[in-house]
Amino acid sequence: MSLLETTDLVKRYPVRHRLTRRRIGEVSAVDGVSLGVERGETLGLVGESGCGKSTVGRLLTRLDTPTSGQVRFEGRDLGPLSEDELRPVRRDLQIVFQDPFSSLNPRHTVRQLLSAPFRYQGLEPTEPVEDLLKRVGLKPEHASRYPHEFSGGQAQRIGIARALALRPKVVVCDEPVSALDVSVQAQILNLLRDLQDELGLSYVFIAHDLGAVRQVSTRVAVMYLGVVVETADRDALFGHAAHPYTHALLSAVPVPDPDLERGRERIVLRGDPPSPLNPPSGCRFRTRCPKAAEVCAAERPVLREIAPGHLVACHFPEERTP
Amino acid sequence: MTTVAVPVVAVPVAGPLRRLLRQPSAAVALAVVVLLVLMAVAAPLLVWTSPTDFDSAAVDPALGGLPRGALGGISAEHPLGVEPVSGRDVLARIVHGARVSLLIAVLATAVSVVVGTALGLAAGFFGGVVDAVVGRVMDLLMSFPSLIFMIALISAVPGANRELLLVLVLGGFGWPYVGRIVRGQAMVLARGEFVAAARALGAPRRALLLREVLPNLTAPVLVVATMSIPGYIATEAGLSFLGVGVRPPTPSWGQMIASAVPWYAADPAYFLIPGGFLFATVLAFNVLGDAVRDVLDPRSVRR
Amino acid sequence: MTLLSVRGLTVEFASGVRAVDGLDLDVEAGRVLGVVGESGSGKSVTSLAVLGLLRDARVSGAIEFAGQDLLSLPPRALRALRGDRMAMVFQDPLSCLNPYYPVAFQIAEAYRAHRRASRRAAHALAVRMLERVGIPEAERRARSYPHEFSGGMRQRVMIAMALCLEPDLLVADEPTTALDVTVQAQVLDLLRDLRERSGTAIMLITHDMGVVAGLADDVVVMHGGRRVEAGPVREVFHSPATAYTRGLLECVPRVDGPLPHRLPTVEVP
Amino acid sequence: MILYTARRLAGAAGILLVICALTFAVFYLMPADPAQGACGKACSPERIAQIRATLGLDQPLPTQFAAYVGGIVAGRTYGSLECGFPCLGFSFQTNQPVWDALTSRLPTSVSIAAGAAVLWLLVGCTAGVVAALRRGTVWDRAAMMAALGGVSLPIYLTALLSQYVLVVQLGWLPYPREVALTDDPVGWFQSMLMPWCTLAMLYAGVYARITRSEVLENLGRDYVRTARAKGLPEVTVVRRHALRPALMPVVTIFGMDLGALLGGALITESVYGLPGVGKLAADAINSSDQPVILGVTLFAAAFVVLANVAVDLVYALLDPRVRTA
Amino acid sequence: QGGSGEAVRGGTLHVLASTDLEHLDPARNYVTSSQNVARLIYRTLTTVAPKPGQAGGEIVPDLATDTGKPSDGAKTWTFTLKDGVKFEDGQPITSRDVKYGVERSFAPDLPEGAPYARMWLEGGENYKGPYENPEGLASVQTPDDKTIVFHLNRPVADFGSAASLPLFAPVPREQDTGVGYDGRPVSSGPYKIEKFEPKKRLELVRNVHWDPKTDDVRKGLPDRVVLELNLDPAVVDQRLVAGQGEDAEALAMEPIGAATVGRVVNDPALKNRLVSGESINTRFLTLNTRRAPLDNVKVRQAIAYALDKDALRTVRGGPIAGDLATTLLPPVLAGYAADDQFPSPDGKGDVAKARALLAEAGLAQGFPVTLDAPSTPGGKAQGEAVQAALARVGITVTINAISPSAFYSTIANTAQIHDMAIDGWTPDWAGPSTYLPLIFDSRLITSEGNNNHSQYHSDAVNKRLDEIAALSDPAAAATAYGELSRQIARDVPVVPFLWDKAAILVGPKVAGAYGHIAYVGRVDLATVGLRK
Ligand SMILES: Nc1ncnc2c1ncn2[C@@H]1O[C@H](COP(=O)(O)OP(=O)(O)OP(=O)(O)O)[C@@H](O)[C@H]1O
Ligand SMILES: Nc1ncnc2c1ncn2[C@@H]1O[C@H](COP(=O)(O)OP(=O)(O)OP(=O)(O)O)[C@@H](O)[C@H]1O
Ligand SMILES: [Mg+2]
Ligand SMILES: [Mg+2]
Ligand code: NI
Repeated sequence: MSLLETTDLVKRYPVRHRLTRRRIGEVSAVDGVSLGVERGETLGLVGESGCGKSTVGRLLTRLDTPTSGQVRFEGRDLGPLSEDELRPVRRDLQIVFQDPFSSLNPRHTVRQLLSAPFRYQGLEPTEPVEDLLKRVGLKPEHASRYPHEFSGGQAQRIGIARALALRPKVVVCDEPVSALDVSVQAQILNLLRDLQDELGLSYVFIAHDLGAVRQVSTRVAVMYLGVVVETADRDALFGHAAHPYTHALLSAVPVPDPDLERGRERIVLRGDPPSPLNPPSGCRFRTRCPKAAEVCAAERPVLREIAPGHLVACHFPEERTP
Repeated sequence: MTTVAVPVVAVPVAGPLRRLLRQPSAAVALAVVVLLVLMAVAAPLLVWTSPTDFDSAAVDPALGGLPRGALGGISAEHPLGVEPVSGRDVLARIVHGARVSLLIAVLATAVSVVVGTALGLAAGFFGGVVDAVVGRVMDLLMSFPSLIFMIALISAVPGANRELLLVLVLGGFGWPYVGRIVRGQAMVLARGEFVAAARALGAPRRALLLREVLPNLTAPVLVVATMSIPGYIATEAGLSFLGVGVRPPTPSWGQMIASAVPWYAADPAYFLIPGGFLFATVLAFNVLGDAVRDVLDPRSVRR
Repeated sequence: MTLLSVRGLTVEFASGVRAVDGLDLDVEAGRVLGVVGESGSGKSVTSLAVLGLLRDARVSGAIEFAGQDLLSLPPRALRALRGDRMAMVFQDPLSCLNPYYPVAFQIAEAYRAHRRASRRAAHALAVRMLERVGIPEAERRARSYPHEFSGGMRQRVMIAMALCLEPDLLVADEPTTALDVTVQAQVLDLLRDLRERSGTAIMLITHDMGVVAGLADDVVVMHGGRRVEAGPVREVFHSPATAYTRGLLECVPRVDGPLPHRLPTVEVP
Repeated sequence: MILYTARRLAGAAGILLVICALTFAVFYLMPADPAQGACGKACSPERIAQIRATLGLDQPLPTQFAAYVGGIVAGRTYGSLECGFPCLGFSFQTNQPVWDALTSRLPTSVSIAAGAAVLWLLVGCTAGVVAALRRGTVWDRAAMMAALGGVSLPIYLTALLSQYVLVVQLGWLPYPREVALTDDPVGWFQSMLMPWCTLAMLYAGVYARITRSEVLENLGRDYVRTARAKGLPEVTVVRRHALRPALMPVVTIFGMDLGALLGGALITESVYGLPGVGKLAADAINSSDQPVILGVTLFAAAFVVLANVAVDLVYALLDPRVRTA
Repeated sequence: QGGSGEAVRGGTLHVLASTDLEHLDPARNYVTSSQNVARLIYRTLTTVAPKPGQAGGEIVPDLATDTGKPSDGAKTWTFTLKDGVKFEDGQPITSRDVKYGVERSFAPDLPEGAPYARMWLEGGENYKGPYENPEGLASVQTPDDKTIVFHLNRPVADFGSAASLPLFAPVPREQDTGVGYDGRPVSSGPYKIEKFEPKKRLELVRNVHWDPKTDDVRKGLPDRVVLELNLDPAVVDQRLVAGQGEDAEALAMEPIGAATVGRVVNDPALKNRLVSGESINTRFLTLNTRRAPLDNVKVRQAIAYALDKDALRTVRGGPIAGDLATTLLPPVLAGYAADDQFPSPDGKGDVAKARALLAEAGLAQGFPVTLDAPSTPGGKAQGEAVQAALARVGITVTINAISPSAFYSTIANTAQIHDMAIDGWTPDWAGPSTYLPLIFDSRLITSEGNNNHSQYHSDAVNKRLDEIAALSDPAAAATAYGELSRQIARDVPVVPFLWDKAAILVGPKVAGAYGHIAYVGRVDLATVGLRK
């Protein structure tokens, strides 16, 4: 049993006309995602913009209710729980957002922000605000400041401190470094790693930056247009990607080495990701896939295990070259 | 390791009031408003003449009650002249009228702000049915030809306390304008990440509304509040002008201007004086409201 | 031949912020200069200064473009150069396109600002440009509005607009930052291709060392409005002269190569 | 789109129905008894009762309301009296169907509203654009101060003052009176000039401020920078890329203001004594002519509600993002 | 006075009115200003003489050859129509048309008119007008086209005067449009309606079928008469003061406002254009005799002393607006006898006497009352004047402002009238018979539509009223009414404060204008014309 897992998670959002407010369709943001996070591991979730990563993150923390499918935490289905019943669960299940400034209430001081978890849970603070600040590398005297008085990296540290205040078991990090400068990114990635070592946390690490995912994850899931197309251990994925999309993705990331970068064999995909408003039939990647065949339009590929712990949803996966 | 902490820029955040006073026009406007408020509060101490006492010696019945003397009967006894026909002291009426105008405007603003914030917050935060219902009510109220309806409504209940009725009617028709702004803001805030973060921490709804969203509404609410006071002053005066304001002999600026209408050619001072006061007051509040918005509204700061 | 030469460029804003502080850089004709640096290092301000698009700012130093000193040029003459001999592509293609006009109109507008052409001819040119930047069904899509395009397509439109007068210099400020990696790869390919075909010099501003590595011939590293390091790409990347540049290169987690337990962080010069 | 328009119109009708009901209820609360009013100086109780029956005032309120709404849709009768479609009631004080009273006064209101609207749009938008382009200069400050002043001037004050100065003191203009444009264009213009200016002064300030802030906001937009980077002349940049988008909110507010104004510029018409819809309302309120007040309220509300619908549709036509969404 | 020079035929006369014409339908026309206008359009059996001053009170024949022949102890009245009288379409006017006009005043659809036909005609209580009872009213007989006979249920000495009321105008049955007739009554007088927009404008043009030879009253001088209605009173004054353009040929319907008085009085040219007309109207403060403490006659007398009549007159424009009233009947009305039971210097009130009377009544410390006043600016100003005057003796007055159109019906409702009301009375013709009996007879008090606003009750007064009504000599009756009014005044059901005068401004080209007492001092429109 995984610590946190999902089965066939589906989330659709209605789409309304801008003027008439009529429902003109549905975005299928997440369409049948099954994932699992084990104790102490970091699951990386990558994919392009709009593929449903954040939606998965919100569903995992029950900030959104799934259209169908299950989210189970320690074996308990979170679906039918009311907000009051969820409250104790939330102690173990926290989230860190992308934009540190918009995730911190600008009207609250750091002290208020960091004591809110205890207040909302109706608990006595177990850890002074000063200690929390120290843990994430900030100074105790920062407690009386407001968020706008911090830099982006510092603010993100506050967000992390808040998520950790209740000593959760799982933290969902939704693009925690995307909004930050490269140098600060490294600091935050290091901090996350340190905290994991210290507290034995599990992370769900959402990012579109493959390098960052590789840096922190133990396992990685690749999403495309609402579905997971490939999951594998980090090394397996970065070493032997089996899905054509994963391949393309990896080859598209520019490498900061002029010789390597110029000499590299590149797979440049055609076109843009299709709209999740009416996703293609069958395999969702087929419209851009260099290997697409007739079967891809007709049949939706399911996740198959091609090697232990390596699952791919493709009719024509790459051969695993050892 | 060699991490360099990014230096935190100490932004010199001057207090909003200081920033406000740095604009000369706003400082003047604030001074005018403070003076007016003082004048209204201290009305009985300021002028000894009663605003309702007739002074038949100050007017000439043979000339139809025209004030004796130049400029509407300005004299040592009546520094701003007298009302034609009755000879009542204009200064006394102006000063007492300020009380009525300001009190009604402030209370009406309070009503519209409280109702508008509460309903706008609920609509923006909860969305769905609440939003639909509140939205409809706001649409409805804003579609009313409110001036006509207000007059009809006020004349429909002749026995009621006029001041209270005015406050309720003005506030009742005014809250949708607050509500609309609050609703929009609340909607954005409710979808914002810090609210999601609070939810993830298990915050009950009440806390989300009152602790997370509400404090972030103070700036826009304060802005609409200051911006709506002059509107209410003008509307109250307008209603008094149309004869449905406060009941005589309680003085009110609108009433004074209304009763000056037949006299505008014979005794122009009689409409220019209360008119000037009304204009100055509304202008001062408008300038002030503008400045408050500049200071508090991030949109205008950004430019 | 040096197409653009910037010497001692200093930009100071009314608020007292000195965004660029004595910057020197050169763009050679037909070559790509990468300008890298962290956020706030003054990259965008530099590019705007070059095109004379800064308002409310004091600009000093010298900017020489094809032998003309841009800073002393009268506004009319500068405007005549802008869009014609030097063009610009910005970071966010959605906000940079006017939502009220069809894309072809906006391209044709750029053309008609500098060349006498009938509406019809300008439109035809716009369609040709759209085809050239790889927009399928260009004839039909020409009449669409920006919001009907995807991010990558919009950036192609911006590039088409910049290139319709075949400028000598293209200033591209983070042209791929707002795009997904797969789309970024397409746009970078397009830029590479265009340069090879037209020989336009490019000043490519980015914070992504990988993008510079892939496209630029020369590189300037900026920090705090100053030049930290400059030189041919290969030289700078293989043997960075400053710890700052090295830090920038190493602090980015890569998809290849060794995996450190902790990432090195940048040291500010 | 057609369906949407139909739905909006139905919604508008719904709002009007509610407004109608509320107004109706308020009149029911009014102490003035229309039957007593209609009965006049010498009136016996029996006669009042007779009149009450003729007017249907003895019926329960819902029945009266149903009869009223029915009258709007299909016309009705009061005793021996015919009140044809659309019957907004019948004034027993003027012996006129309310609809006729309204339509006979509409031309005056339209004259006032249309002329004032043209004036304030011209003045307000121009001042706003100039202020935005010359931001921070004396021009800007003067325009914005003037705008605030205009907004702060109560309309009856402006009206009285202008009448005192222009008519009484200087004699440059005649007293405003009702003149049909077709009868005497010069007289019409002379009569309307003051009301136009009075109204325009109030609104121009609002429009100047909106235009200024919108133009400023748009001038700061990225696409304006793009336009400049293209080397477009500044005039084109401003006109095409800053002004055009800035006009959208102006159009929205204009539609609503005009809608509200067509329902009668109550104070303006009263002060100048021009027999428009607003004066009709003011007189009706003064004489407690309830059917007329009810009718004017509905009529004015209809303009506002329809203006709302129209504004949304125009918005859809002007904004490609909405049009094709 | 009234514009110099000779009035000649032709031109367009403009009438600037700040009020509306309430009704033009003869069955409903019961307001003096509408009656003044209606005299241009239709003729009645008799009418008032076209003369200034008290002479205007005289009743003269109009459609009829005389002012009516009474018989059967004044219970039967016979009128004969003149020859050659025609409607605007050329049809001759017959006695049936007059009968039909009278019958229409019974129709419930046509309320508001004078009540005399309904009160006096035999069988009137069961008759519902020609729409419901087309067979007609038997007590009005038309033996031939020229003769009309009225059978009354009581002797009425001045039925001939009543016959001057509009309900005695002819209405052709075929052209009766019911309620719609109000907008377009058929003309029998010198002018017919060309265009009528209620509350806006009435345009009259010549009725070519009116034969001046049949009419000794109307002159019919202007070719057209245009009334602009519902104007702002201040604007009317300003326009006439300026007197330019069309306004040179205009006259005001209403007296000048207080604000214009100063201007006119100080300018000889303007003063020359001022027409001052006496009026049969008396203004008074009604005291509700049924409400404590006003049920105490001492309190009412105290109020009579305390009232500042001069202030009230100043509100209305000062001395130009009339004389301070000391009696109920004004001097221009037959039966007037000089008297002043509550004298005070300059009419400003006698506070000491008032206080003494209040002390006698045990109310030395004063008391609160509510005053009903019309919500017009004038009404409110009068209210405030009463308020200020009574405050001097400790009476605190709350003003209850009532919309002008609802004002009289409100104070005519015994449940709705408060302690006091700004009030007044204009008799229906220039005689006292429609004065005291209508407003002080306690037997006529009804819950709604009551004219005895003070709800004054005195058996002695009732008895005396019956005795006077039985007198067949109008002159003797007038004297008796005058004496009775002194008796009533002692009980103070009302405090008269002003005998109205109307100061009316006319344009420089207007000639032959004089104020008619029956039209409460307004310019007699039937005779006014323009100069060359
Ligand atoms: N509340 C919502 N209402 C409607 N559509 C939504 C909503 N939230 C997300 N979507 C849509 O669902 C899809 C997936 O969105 P999501 O935010 O999960 O993507 P993402 O992978 O996190 O993208 P990014 O990298 O840009 O953050 C998108 O097409 C988005 O437009
Ligand atoms: N209009 C302006 N007024 C004042 N300061 C400005 C203005 N524009 C830019 N700056 C400041 O100039 C500095 C450089 O900004 P610039 O936009 O050039 O950075 P950048 O290198 O492009 O960063 P990024 O990677 O975030 O785009 C920053 O500190 C910024 O705050
Ligand atoms: Mg996301
Ligand atoms: Mg930049
Ligand atoms: Ni270290």
